[in-house]
Formats: sequence, structure tokens, C-alpha cells
Amino acid sequence: MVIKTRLITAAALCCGLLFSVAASASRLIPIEEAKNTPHASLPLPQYQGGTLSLQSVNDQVLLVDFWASWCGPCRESFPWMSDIQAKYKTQGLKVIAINLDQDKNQALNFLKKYPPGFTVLFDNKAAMPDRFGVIGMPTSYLVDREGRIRAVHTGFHQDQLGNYEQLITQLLAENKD
Amino acid sequence: MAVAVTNTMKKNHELAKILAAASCALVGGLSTAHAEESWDVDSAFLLYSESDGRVSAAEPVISATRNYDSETSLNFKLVADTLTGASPNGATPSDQVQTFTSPSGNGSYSAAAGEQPLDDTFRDTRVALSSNWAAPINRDWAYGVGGYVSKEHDYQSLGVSSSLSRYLNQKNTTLTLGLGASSDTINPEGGVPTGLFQVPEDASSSEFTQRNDSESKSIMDAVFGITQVVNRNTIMQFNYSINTSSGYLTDPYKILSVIDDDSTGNNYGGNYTVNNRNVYLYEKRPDSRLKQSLYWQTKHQFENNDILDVSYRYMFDDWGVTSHTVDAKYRFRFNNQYLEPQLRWYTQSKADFYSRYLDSSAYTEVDFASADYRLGDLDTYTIGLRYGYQFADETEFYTRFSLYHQESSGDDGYGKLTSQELYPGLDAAMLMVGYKF
Amino acid sequence: MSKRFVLLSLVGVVITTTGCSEMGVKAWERETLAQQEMSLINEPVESSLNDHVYFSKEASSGGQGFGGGGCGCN
Amino acid sequence: MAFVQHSTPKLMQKLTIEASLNPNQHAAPELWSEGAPCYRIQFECMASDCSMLVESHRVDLVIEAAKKAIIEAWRIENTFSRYQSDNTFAVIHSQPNVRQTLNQETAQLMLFAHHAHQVSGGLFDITSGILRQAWRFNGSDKVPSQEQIQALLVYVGWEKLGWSPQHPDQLCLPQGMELDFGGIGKEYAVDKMLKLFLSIFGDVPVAVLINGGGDIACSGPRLNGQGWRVGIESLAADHTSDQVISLSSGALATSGDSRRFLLKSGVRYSHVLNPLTGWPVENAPRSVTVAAPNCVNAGILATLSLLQGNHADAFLKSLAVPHWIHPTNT
Repeated sequence: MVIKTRLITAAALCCGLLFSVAASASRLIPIEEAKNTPHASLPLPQYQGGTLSLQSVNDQVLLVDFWASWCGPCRESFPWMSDIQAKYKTQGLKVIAINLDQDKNQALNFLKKYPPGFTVLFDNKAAMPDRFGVIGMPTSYLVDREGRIRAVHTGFHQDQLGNYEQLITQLLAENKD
Repeated sequence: MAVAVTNTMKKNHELAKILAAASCALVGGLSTAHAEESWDVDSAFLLYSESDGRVSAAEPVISATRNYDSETSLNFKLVADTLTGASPNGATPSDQVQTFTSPSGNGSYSAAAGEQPLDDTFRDTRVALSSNWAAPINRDWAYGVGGYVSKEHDYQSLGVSSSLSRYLNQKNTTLTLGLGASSDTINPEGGVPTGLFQVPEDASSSEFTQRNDSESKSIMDAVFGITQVVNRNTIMQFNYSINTSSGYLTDPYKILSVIDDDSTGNNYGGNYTVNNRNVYLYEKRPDSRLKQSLYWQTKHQFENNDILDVSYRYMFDDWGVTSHTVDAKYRFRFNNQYLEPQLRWYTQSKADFYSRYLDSSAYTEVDFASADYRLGDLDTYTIGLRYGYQFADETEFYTRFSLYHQESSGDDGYGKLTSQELYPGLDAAMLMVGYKF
Repeated sequence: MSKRFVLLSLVGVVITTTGCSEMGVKAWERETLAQQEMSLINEPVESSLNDHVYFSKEASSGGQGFGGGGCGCN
Repeated sequence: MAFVQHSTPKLMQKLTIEASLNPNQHAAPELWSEGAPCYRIQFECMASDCSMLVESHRVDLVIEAAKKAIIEAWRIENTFSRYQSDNTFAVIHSQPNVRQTLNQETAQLMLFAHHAHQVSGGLFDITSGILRQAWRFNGSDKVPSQEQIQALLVYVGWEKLGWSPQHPDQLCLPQGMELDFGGIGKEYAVDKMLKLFLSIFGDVPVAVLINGGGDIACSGPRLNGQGWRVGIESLAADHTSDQVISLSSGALATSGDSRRFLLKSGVRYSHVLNPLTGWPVENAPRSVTVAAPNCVNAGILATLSLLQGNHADAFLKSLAVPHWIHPTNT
């Protein structure tokens, strides 16, 4: 009898956990509350050659994604970022994936295996992520045409892709007026 | 008018956004990305063999894990094992031939003079299935739930477990609370013997005929742990765990010898006899046990990619057992191979009621007694070597060979008993072969 | 002797955990920790086979751990 | 709508699709070569001629992806068809007045219909299909009586459904009411086809445009970086294309049909019905084509603009979406 009640307590605990999972839908940060992109003037070497700073990209919506070759969800996000870049290029979206591998060679090997359909920059000394506030891998930031951070996503979750894309389309539409 | 137009514009703009979002949700975005969902299987086979023809075991295990994403997984594990051989029954060796009633009461086995009494009717097959589901709740919390069932011909166990983890400090610290409960049923061959009763000659005795068929026990577990990332190459864990068992905790097949302690007689130190029969008693343990342990583990990767894994456990319980365990592994890593020497040292002090034998003058007065060497003073050592080869398709073959050595010690007895080997050592060899795919 | 030991270990745990906030790494510094080999129980099958052997040969069992640490990927 | 073609097409093969995956017994799709690496696949679906234009150097993947996409289109057609006895549509309607659990796909469609209903102020309503029992747009002059319409309107109205967006898979359908997914089904099928098609190719370069009877979605620009040339069909009898646009991303959808109308006492009644009144929308354009990121989105905007009647153009202009309108002509 004693064991029974204990088992029930354990089961109750499990159920409580399962039902506490909450869905969250994210929205754009209002312009008044949005912060400017840090380190916007810092030029970083580009995989495709030359260097690029975030502020040198004019009048485009940016998806700035921090990633590393050893991070599984980052790998999963690559095809999606290629797709989204192709789909919204004409409407002014630029996907910039900033690599944070300590060893750049590992990133180069990775990129050979998974060719990116978007811009890749190297920040192998990790100058950028601290002030961006990266607390997980990958973390991506949606930057509007005025250089303000309007959305942050930590992680890459298949079930939130619709939501990511919706925010991008909203941001692309915003400054067209 | 101008205001009205602007309002309509705004409203329609909002409308367009909602429809864009709704259509994206309906079509499910455009992604061609595939989550890396697959079954990872680890299958292994263990051969365990004790020296002097004691227990040998064959144990195949297959574990399959489905990873839904980096944090969500479902695992199933199936283990089977078959044991054969002989196991010490708890009686002391003697200068006479000893004959023992088999556990079922329907036969007997004997030990020659000076020989360890081994119960060679020992034979068992076990099948166990366990399953575990682990998933995040949100960025800061994760949980796991699991179940376990195992069956052998005289033992069944059913358990559940759950865990809750909280990530702190940018996932550098993880607090975990784990809870487990299990309910076991024992239905020994020949029924449940009465503790500290004399082992009868055969199954016709009332001790046999009045036995219960089965007994049960329940176990509750709680673990509280902290996992801490120390630096880029080092991770550490501390656990405190508490485990309570209650119910039938006795080993129904273990007995004790009663030794004649009449120093004036000529059987001093020999088996105590009543009606010309040696007196052996069924062992009896308390019906509850509270164990607590502290566990520390550290893993460190060196500049050359080798990995050192060290752990220490201190355990103590209300039976008076305390133990220390140190386990160390060092993995030399080459391109697609590794070599891992392993060392383990374990020492325990005996339980309060452990007794290698009972004195004839006092055996009727004890409350609990067991001569099971596993509750005595014990030191064990394991030395092993594991080798693994990773193929280009990320499958892995591995093998491990290890030697296990046990040394028991304790009171050497008196009279004739002093010439007997009361604390024989044990050596076992283990070979494991496995494949991950 | 054993009681004192317990006390010492507990003190050890407390000291180490209060020092935790200064330990740790940034999300992008987990390259090594992300390796499967660096998880605390990286060979669960071997561990479970060992546990089974030691469980049936010794008076102590359990106490070992579970996950934590790792890649910190989200 | 038509595509501007240049080279002479050549029939390469008919694609064989297992009969069980072709429940409506469509003719086998045809694979045409338009001069490597361009291919065209012709197939039937939802009573329309449909096609896919593909640019790829991997003809094996083209065939595999095309088959998968066509099977998906036929599945959607069959699932929501009003003329089957054993499909999802039939199952839903066979259980009136009880709470039933919808499958995930239907629940998603319901959510979409809900959003469209909300933002259109009730003008878009998938329960309004039943009004077609009174209105038959076959060029005749049979205008139903107000009593007839009134009797049907009892069974029209999204809010009469026992359904809420909080539990999109729970539905209680009042007796006599009907859900009509036809208004979004074709666009939905086109988007799903595109998604499935691209998933077969993975990282292999490909450009594809899918035309589901005038509703179009493309994967992006063609392999040479140029847009797809799409002609927006003239309503003139000779079908000469009067406008050619370049589509390099997203989708196009058209609403309106010159062949479906009622003419009575000089008034041309469009086939677009206002679910609030039960009457056709007056002065609606004859057709509207809208460009949007996906076909479902383009389709709903085109439909909503038709419901605005003669404000269609202003409506679309306020949304700042690219669009092409054929005005009402009498």
C-alpha cells in the first residue's frame, strides 16, 4: 500500500511536467524598444572573399546567425537559411551567418560539406557574440533596414519555422511603405 | 477623410500580415531542412566467468535511442542474461563432508572436507526491458521519465523513474532531481524460508510446508545532483542520493553454519550438531535499509584530446556498511581509434549483523544474521582495457577485457575452524564486445 | 571517522557550488564539451553492464549520475 | 494564364503512378523535354490542366520529385473533394451535431479559414458553398428568389460552427451546414507540391515552377538567375496573352472567371457570393491576379479583393501587393 501511494506521487509529478509545456509565439520588438546592432562597423573576413561589416549592408533586412561547426542544431539550420535567402532575396533579405569556431579550419571543412547559400563571416576570436548577448547556439537576430535588432531566436526548432518566416516577411514588408 | 484613409491602410496592412502568417503556418514554411531523426543502436555482449568453475554469465544487451533533436530522445533497452554455476551458500568449510538440503527441499548437495560449500543448483535467466524519454520543457528546464520491468523465474521487478533538471548560469550549471520507485516480488524455489530457522532435512518438514510462496520489497530512490562546467575542457558532477528499501531484503538461498563453541569439548570449532545433524540456519536481514551516497565525477580533456574520467563514491547505510569506490579511466584517442585503460578500487566495511558463522551458545538469541560475503569486509579491484574503432560511416566497434578480483576478510574463528579457509578470494574475467550503429 | 568524512565532503560540495557562478564557459566555447565522449556517462551500455556485475557482487550500488553540461545547443 | 514557350517540346515518357495513389483515375502525367536541362510535366488535377516547369541536370530526381508532388496533389484533391463517399470531407459531413476530432491537416485548414474570415469581416466564409444550390452560374438568367436564398442562409455562417481556434481539431458541425475547402484547396495543393518537390532535391540545384490551373508557385529564379516568364491571359476570345511578367520568387494566384456568371436584365452577376447577403458581389472585377510569397497567400488576397467589388483595386493597392486586374466589362 505504501508503495502504491508513492508510485502515484511519482506519476503525478511526471504528468505535471508534461502539461506545463507552454507554447510561445514570438513577435517583433517594437521600434521604440529596439536596440541598434552592436559592432556594426567591425569588418569580418567573409567566406566568399573580402571582408564585410554589418553596417555596410544598406537598406536590407538582415538575419544575423551565430553558429559553430560542432553544434548540431546549427547544421540543421543551414538548408533552411539557404532557402530563406533564395526566397526573399529579391525583397531585400540578407542572411549573414557568423562562425564562432575557435579553429577556422573546422569551419572551412564544415562549409565544404554543407555549402551555404548565404553570406558567411568568420569571428574566430569571438569579438561579436558577447555584446549581442548570445547565450546558446545557434542564436539568430533579425535586423531591420534601419539596423535595429527586432527579434532574437535561440536555437533552431523545426516547429517554429513558420513563425521565423512570418517575422521575416513582416520585417520585409515594414519599410516598404 | 485623410485620417480615414490612413486607418484603412493600416487595417489592411494588418490584414495582409495576418494572412501572410496564416498561409505560412498552413503551408508549413518552405523548409527543406530535415531534422536528424534516426535510431542510434548500441549492441553489446558480455561474457563473465569466475575462476574455479563458479558463476559464469552471458549477457547480451541492445539499446536503441531515437534522437528527435539535440535534447529530445527516446531510449529502449533490452537486456537478457543467463547465469550458470555455483555460488557460496554461506556455510563455512569443515573438516568433515557436509551435506545440504537444496533450496527446493527436493534434493541435496554436498561439500567435501575443507571445501567451500557451493550451491550448484544456481541457474537463472533474466530478461529486462527499460525505456526512457527525455525532453526539454523550455530553455531552462528539462525532464525525463522512464520505466523498467525485469523478470527471472524467481524474481520480478517493476519500476518507474522521473527527473527534472534546471539549467542555470547559461547552462553551465545543471541542477537535477531524480526520483525512482520500484516494486519487486521474490518467489524463491521451495517458498520463502523462515529466517534464522534451522534448515530442515527435506521438503516434508513443516518449515517447508508452511512457507509463503512469495515476498515483496519496495525501493524508493532520490538523487539530487549538480553538474558544473568548469572550463572549456572540464566538467564535474556532485550527487547526493538516498535509497530506502523495505520489505523482504533477505537472500532466501543463503544459510549460516552454527559452530560448536564449547572449548572443553572435542568438537570445538567444528559444526554444531543436534540429533546427529549439522545445524544450519537460514539467514535473516532487517526489513528496511536506508542507503545514502555522495558521488563526485570529473571529466577532463587534455590538449592532445585524451580524456580522463575519474569518479569517487562514498556510501553508507543503516546496516553499518560504508564503502568507498574510486573509478578512473583514461582514453587515448587516435584518429579513428581509442584505447582506454580502466582501474577501479572498492572497499566496504561489514554490516552490523554480518557474521561468518554463529556460535552454538548464542545462536538462538540473535535477531539478524547473514554470512553473505557481500555484506562482509571486502576489497575489490578491477583492471580493464577498452579498445574502439570508428568506421568512416560513424559506426563503432569496441571491445573490453577486464579482470575483477575480490578479497574478503574477517574473524578467523576458533578451534578446528581456524584451519579452514573462511574468506576465499574471487577472480573473474569479463569480455565485452559491442557495435554501435 | 566516517561521519567526519561525510561532513568534509558536504563542505566540499558547498564550497564548490558557491564557486560555480565564476566557473563555466560561453555558449560558443563548448566545442570540446559538445563531444559525445565528454558527456558524463558516455558509454551507457558499458556502465549498465558494470553496474549489474557490481550490484550482484558488492553491498553498494547506484549513486552515479546523469546528464548535464554538453553542447549547450538550443 | 500561359507560359511563353520557345523551343519545340518533345514527349519523353509517361510517368507511371500506382493506381492506389491515383484515386480519381487521372491520365498518366507526361514528361516533356523542352531542351535540356528544361523539362515540363503535364498532369490533370482538380479539373484543370496542370504543369511543372523544371530546370535540373538530374532527370532522375526530376521524375522522382514530380511523381511525389503529383501524388500529393491527387491526395489533397481526393481528401477534400465533395464528390467522394469515403474521404475526409465525407467523414466530417457524416457526423453532424456531434463533437468530432479533425486530423491535423484539416485543423490547419480550419485555422487558416478562421483567420481569413476574421480579417475579411466575414466576407470570406467556407460555409457559404451551400449557396450554390440556389445560384447556378452557367450564363443563364435564372436568379433565385429571396426566399430561396433566405432558406439557405440559415446554414451559412462561420460562427455557427462549433469550433474555436483554441482547439482547432475539435469540431461540431450543425446539421445541414457544409464546409467547402474548394476556395483554398488548389492553392494549398500547389504550395504543398512545391515544398515536397524541393525536399527531394535537397542541396542539388534545381529551379521549378508549378502551375496548378493558373495558380502558380516557383522555387525562386531560374538556374540562369532570370525570372520565369508568365503570361497573364487576356479575356479575349483568342486567348492571346496581353501581359507577360517575370516571376522570380513566390507565387501568383488568380480569382474570377469570365465563364461563370449570370446575366439578367443587363446586370452581370459574378460568381463571387457575399455570404452575409447570399447575393453575388456586384461590379466585381472579372479576374484578379495577385503575387505573394506563397500560393495560398496570393489566392486568399485575390479572393478577398474580388469580394470588395469595385473597390478591389484600391484594396490591393492599400496592401502594396503586386496585382493585375481585369475590370468588369459589360
